[in-house]
Amino acid sequence: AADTPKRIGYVVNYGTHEWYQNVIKGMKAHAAEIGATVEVKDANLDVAKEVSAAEDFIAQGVDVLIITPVNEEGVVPLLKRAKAANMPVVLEGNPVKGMTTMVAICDYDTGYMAGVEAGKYAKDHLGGVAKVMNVGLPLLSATVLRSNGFMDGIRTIIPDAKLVHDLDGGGNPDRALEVSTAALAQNPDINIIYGINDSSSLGGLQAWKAAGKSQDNLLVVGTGGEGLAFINAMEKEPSYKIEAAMFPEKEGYTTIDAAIALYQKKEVPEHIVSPTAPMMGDDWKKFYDVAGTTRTPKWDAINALTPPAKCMKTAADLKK
Amino acid sequence: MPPSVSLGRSNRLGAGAVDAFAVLTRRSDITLVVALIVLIAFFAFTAEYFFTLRNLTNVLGQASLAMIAGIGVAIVFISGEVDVSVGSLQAAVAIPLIVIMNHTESLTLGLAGALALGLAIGVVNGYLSAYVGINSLIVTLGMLFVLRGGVYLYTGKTAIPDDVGLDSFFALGNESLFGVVPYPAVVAFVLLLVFMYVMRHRPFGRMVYAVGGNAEVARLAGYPVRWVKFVCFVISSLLATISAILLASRLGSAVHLSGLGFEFQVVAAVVLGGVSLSGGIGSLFGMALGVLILSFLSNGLGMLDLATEWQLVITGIIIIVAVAFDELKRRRA
Amino acid sequence: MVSEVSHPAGPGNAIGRLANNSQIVLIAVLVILCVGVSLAEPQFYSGANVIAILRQAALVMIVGAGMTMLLITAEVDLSVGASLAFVGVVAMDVINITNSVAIGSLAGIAFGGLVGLVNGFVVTRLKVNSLIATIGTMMILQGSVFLYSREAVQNHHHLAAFVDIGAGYVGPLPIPVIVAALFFAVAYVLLRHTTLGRYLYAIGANQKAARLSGIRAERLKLFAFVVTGLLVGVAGLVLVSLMNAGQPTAGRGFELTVVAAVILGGTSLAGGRGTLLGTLLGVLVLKVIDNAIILLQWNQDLQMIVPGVVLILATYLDLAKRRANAR
Amino acid sequence: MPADLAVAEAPALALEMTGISKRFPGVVALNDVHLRLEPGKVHALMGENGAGKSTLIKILAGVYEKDSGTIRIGGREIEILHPSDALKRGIKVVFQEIALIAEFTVAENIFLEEYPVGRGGSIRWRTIRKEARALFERIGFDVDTDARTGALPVSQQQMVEIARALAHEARIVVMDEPSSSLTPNEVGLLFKVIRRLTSLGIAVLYVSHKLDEVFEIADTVTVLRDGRHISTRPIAEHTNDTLIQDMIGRRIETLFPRERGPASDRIALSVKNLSTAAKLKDISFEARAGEVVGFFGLMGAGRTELAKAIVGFDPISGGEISIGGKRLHPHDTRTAVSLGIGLLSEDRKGEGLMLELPVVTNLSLAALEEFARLGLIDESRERAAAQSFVDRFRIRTPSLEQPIKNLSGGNQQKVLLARWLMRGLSVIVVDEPTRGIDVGAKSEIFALIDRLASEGHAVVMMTSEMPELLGLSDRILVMAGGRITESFTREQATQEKVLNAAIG
Ligand SMILES: Nc1ncnc2c1ncn2[C@@H]1O[C@H](COP(=O)(O)OP(=O)(O)OP(=O)(O)O)[C@@H](O)[C@H]1O
Ligand SMILES: Nc1ncnc2c1ncn2[C@@H]1O[C@H](COP(=O)(O)OP(=O)(O)OP(=O)(O)O)[C@@H](O)[C@H]1O
Ligand SMILES: [Mg+2]
Ligand SMILES: [Mg+2]
Repeated sequence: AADTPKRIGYVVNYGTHEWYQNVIKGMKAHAAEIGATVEVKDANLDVAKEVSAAEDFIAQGVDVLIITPVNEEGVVPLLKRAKAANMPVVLEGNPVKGMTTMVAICDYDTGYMAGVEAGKYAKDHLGGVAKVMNVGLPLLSATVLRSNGFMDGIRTIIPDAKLVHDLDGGGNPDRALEVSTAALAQNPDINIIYGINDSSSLGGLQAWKAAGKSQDNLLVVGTGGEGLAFINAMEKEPSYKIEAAMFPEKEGYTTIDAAIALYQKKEVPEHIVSPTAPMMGDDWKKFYDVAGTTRTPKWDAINALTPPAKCMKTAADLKK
Repeated sequence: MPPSVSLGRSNRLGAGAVDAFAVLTRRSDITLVVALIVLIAFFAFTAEYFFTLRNLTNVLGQASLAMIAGIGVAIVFISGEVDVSVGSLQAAVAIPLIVIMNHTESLTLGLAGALALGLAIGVVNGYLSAYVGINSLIVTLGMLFVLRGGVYLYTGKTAIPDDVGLDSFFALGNESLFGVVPYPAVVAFVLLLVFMYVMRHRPFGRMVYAVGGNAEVARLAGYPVRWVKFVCFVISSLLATISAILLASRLGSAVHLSGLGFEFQVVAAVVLGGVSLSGGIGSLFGMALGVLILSFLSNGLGMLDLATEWQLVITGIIIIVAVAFDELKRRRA
Repeated sequence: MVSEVSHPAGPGNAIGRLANNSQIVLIAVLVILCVGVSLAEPQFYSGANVIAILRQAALVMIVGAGMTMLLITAEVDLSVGASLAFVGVVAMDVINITNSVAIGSLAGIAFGGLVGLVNGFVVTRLKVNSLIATIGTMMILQGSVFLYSREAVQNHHHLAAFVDIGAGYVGPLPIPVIVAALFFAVAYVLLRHTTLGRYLYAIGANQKAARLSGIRAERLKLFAFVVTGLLVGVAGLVLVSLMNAGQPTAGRGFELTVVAAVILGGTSLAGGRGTLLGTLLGVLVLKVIDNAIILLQWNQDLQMIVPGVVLILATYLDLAKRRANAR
Repeated sequence: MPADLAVAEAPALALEMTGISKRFPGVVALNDVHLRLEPGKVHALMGENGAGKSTLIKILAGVYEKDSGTIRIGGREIEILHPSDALKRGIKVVFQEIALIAEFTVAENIFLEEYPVGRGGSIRWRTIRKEARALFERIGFDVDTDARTGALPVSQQQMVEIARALAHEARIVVMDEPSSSLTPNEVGLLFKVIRRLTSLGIAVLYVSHKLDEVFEIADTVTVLRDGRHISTRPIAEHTNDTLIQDMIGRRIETLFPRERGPASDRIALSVKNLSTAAKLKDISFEARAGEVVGFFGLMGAGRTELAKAIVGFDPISGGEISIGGKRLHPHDTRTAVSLGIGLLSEDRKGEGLMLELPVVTNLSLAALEEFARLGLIDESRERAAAQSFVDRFRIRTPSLEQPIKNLSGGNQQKVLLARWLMRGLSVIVVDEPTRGIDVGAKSEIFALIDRLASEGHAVVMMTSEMPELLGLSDRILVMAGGRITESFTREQATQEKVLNAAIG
């Protein structure tokens, strides 16, 4: 067997977030299998720190560098410098000019598929009416893609689905709650809440409940499926029916595969897509075992998912 | 009585800070020097790749952004005002820089554009604070919000890439003098020396100290108090602009996210460096030490592969302990 | 006497009057805002929306009451945002373990108070300037909350009482609003009409003079920090109940909102000057703007720009009026 | 050159101010005041607290803008809109409130107005230090020119103020109560300096509340009252009584009334073997109810430190303090005040006033509990009490709401004394109680101190004023180098004995 990388450096954009916590879990698990270590430096959403962190890894001379950009454009010079230092780089998240390879879920597709399911549900249970409140995060291209995908997807079933309120929930629960509260106060007829991550969808749902409304004619769709929050919600909240799961552990696992391949100078495709799937009702049980506060992925089920060869849309398409 | 950390204060200033030596022997600064040495020594032994020329120079480069902006913020503090707008300014001034470069393919024009916007921001901050007399924390906090919002509106929350890719621009933030010292570090060092000289050996520098120490007295001594403060704000914005330009080069684009929370980092470093929030007290030398301590700390902890949460906790503790320790020693003496 | 015009020396607190004349500006701003928005978007004064605004304002006001006291003594606490999140996590966790809302709430409030105690200790005993000290504790809390729980602590038992803290009503009034009103009233009386309140002003105005007059400045500052901490505890409970989970990522930037509201309310950063009424108005102005921009479906980026401008403008107008009065 | 012409044909006046008026909110500080200074002469400016002396000076110095009136220098009319205008024209002012940068060294403060710079524009620090030291040697003041100014006692800071006015050549030197915290020795030096100035043809405007000084140094005296010009006469035409008559519009029978009988033998305050880390060594003394104990000492003797230590403001390193037999915890002002001891500090701004807050709040600070039930303040009672004190002490303020920073120095001092009288103490420690206070107010304060004693209070008085020391004290303790060196009874004490003890 060709030799494998021993030290892998990972610059994560937002390491304290549950999603990336699980990505890292996946990475470390797989790295352990090949006897490698993964060191993580967290940019914590600070673009300057991101560059510094990568710099430090190059100085430390890790074998492979994995980067999740805080912002795609912001790492272009970094790639240039890594090349100069012959440091193989795997990108996670979004494509960047001058990259060798990227592992990503397709944010747009994820939202799209969830949208389709939401459309079907609305047709059967909500009398074909779809008045959507999007608890979004315009700050990041990935999350914008999800929201766009969701609306496009739902419109394939319900052409006149309406985006009643397009919110900036800041991606965190309390802000999501706050803005949703205002939006719901203004548009009582909203019947679908889409959140670009679980914090956002739950924030929206909590705003709904705080307004003292019943969940009978409501559909909540979340994205990410990073932690236990959505499982808890799907169990306990009647309206929380659909989760666009993105399997962070799998994403991490796939990223390490790419890192190995790159290290071994193998041919690697420019885009490696990690699978996502909308989960309805109890579907999550197919993919996860939950014991107390820890969840473990069921790899067979997850690996059985076939990702698309290419994403329908990427950050590049937003520029237009 | 405004809150004040009175580091850098001693009953007997070596001849009004005549020579560098006098400054080095200033009690609070000595504390920081020791702290920095201890810190570096610690990481040198614990973190494998820490004590390599490559890494040490890297850190100097990384520190220089906060260092350059810190000079300006420190000067504003010394003049008895505050400037917390530097974070958003970093994102804002990068826009004309990149946009103009993309249109004209000229680095010079781009820089001019960035500095022009930086100047404008400084003038507004300075005018509202010094001449209109609105509390400068309010002015610059407002400016922080306005600029950030403005950046988001203008860019639609997407980064503006540098389509021209001039090597000269790339070099600014990413290459090193003689392949050893990163250019940002060189810039920071030069600016630091210049302003240390100005603050100690030019009448203007002393005016800034006097105005911050006691504005009324300064006025009685015939100083144009408002003008002095105004100039300090302009200096601060221009220096922050320079740091923004270097950052933009490192990012190869104008990123709408850049500088988020930067003002916190800088203020923390400046205060850690012994610059009083009540004005009139503190040295740029101390500020520089403050910046270096925080930079080496974050680099070293990263090298130890410590989780962010631990890094935050430790940094927080060290800031408090450092200031507390110095305060204690000051009162003992 | 040299005195020509001698002001009518009516009853009422002199300090209060000193600062109160700043409020006309804010009241005007608030009224103009409300009228303007109502015309543009009638939904603004729908019951649901008014309640929505009040509930959000309550959250800030509860902490703002403490922050006002702190600023009056010339100190500040920037750790409230980080503490807010931590309180929620602790409270939720304890509720899950004990299955008792009461115990959980106590734990949350106690935690907030503890943070305040630590801040106060660092500032009054270790003599660390409060700005830097609380930036320090902010970092410590932001880090340690993740050490405590990497992911959001879910609500296991779904106890009704827990939901009520944030979402419940008494008659037409949301419970958080009632709680906020309560604390406002207490803090208002305390600051305006009690010796304790007067001492806080004195300490802010001249700590040495206060000490010479037999006032234990350090202790009272400690008190102000603890009170602020406890209030953060209360606000944290409201938030965790509203979110139905202990969210470690909550409360980002909350400290800036609170401080902005307080100084918008005319409280001086130099200490010795400020009123709770001003803070209330500051909170309402900020929250109405925030809400209006969503209702008008404007670009939410304006939620940063407009407050920034209003902050500067209101302060300026107040200043102009002060100067005019001094003529 | 017109300037020279003007000077040539001008009358021999260095400065002429005519029709000067200035009003502040609710106050007419100056009303059509005029003043003429001749070169080489010392002109004294006198008047009650709040008469307008400092305001007039501040107008001359460009601190305030006059509402009306004209200023002529060397016969030429000029506008002074900013302090720099005054400085440019050679008007140097020693302000009543210390106007120095606390964080700077003494030497740097001396050259604040104009740093000596080299060719490149760099400050020449060595010159600054050298010339500063030389300056102080010339004057004879003993001050460490490399010390941080803020670390010096008020007295030394005042010397720096004076020296600073002499650093650059001047045409007119104005001194607003320059001697308020100097001891006789330094006042002597100050007068030497003034005489040298006049011999150089410089006009000197000298403000003081100390009659003896004025009679010694002044050629002419102008008196203001309630912002109006009362009289300008050669000093020779004045007697103590006429001057006081002009100043306060009435005569003062006895400056040092003595209504009280002999002190009781009940020990109100007892200090045993008190020492502090910084200065005090083994201080022991007692003050009996109804007794005034006067402390004298040269500047830096340790009186202020002693005062601060016994009221619990500063920590002590040894010894014990008890009030009416109850022992004080050291370094705790609260129990000290509640046991009935309080300090009127010598540092009015730094340790007394809440500058931004109204007069009433400043007045009632220490006595607040007495107007409160269950912590709730009864504001009408508070105001009533405050008003009565304002009236009794004739405190000049447009209203109780006036921020105290707007009151004249003397009136501020009255407010601070009133603060303690409101509280009702058994022992009151006063440090330089009449610093910057006019004769009228002085006599009132002396009467008050006497009444306090007769009502059974013990009064501990730190002072550098020989007359009030001898006039008021029942016993006199002299300090030097942080120790009590001598003790006299009222009868034994003479100026010579006391001074010798203080020096020796
Ligand atoms: N900035 C100000 N604002 C309002 N009133 C003022 C201000 N400065 C002085 N005054 C008032 O003007 C009057 C004159 O004050 P001034 O300080 O000139 O008196 P003074 O003669 O110097 O008294 P003292 O001997 O106590 O120093 C006083 O009644 C004082 O209250
Ligand atoms: N505010 C101060 N800060 C620092 N040191 C001081 C201060 N006041 C006094 N000292 C120091 O303590 C010594 C004693 O000063 P203190 O004021 O107690 O003496 P004093 O007899 O009261 O003289 P003064 O007439 O100046 O009050 C001074 O010589 C000085 O060195
Ligand atoms: Mg005066
Ligand atoms: Mg003294």
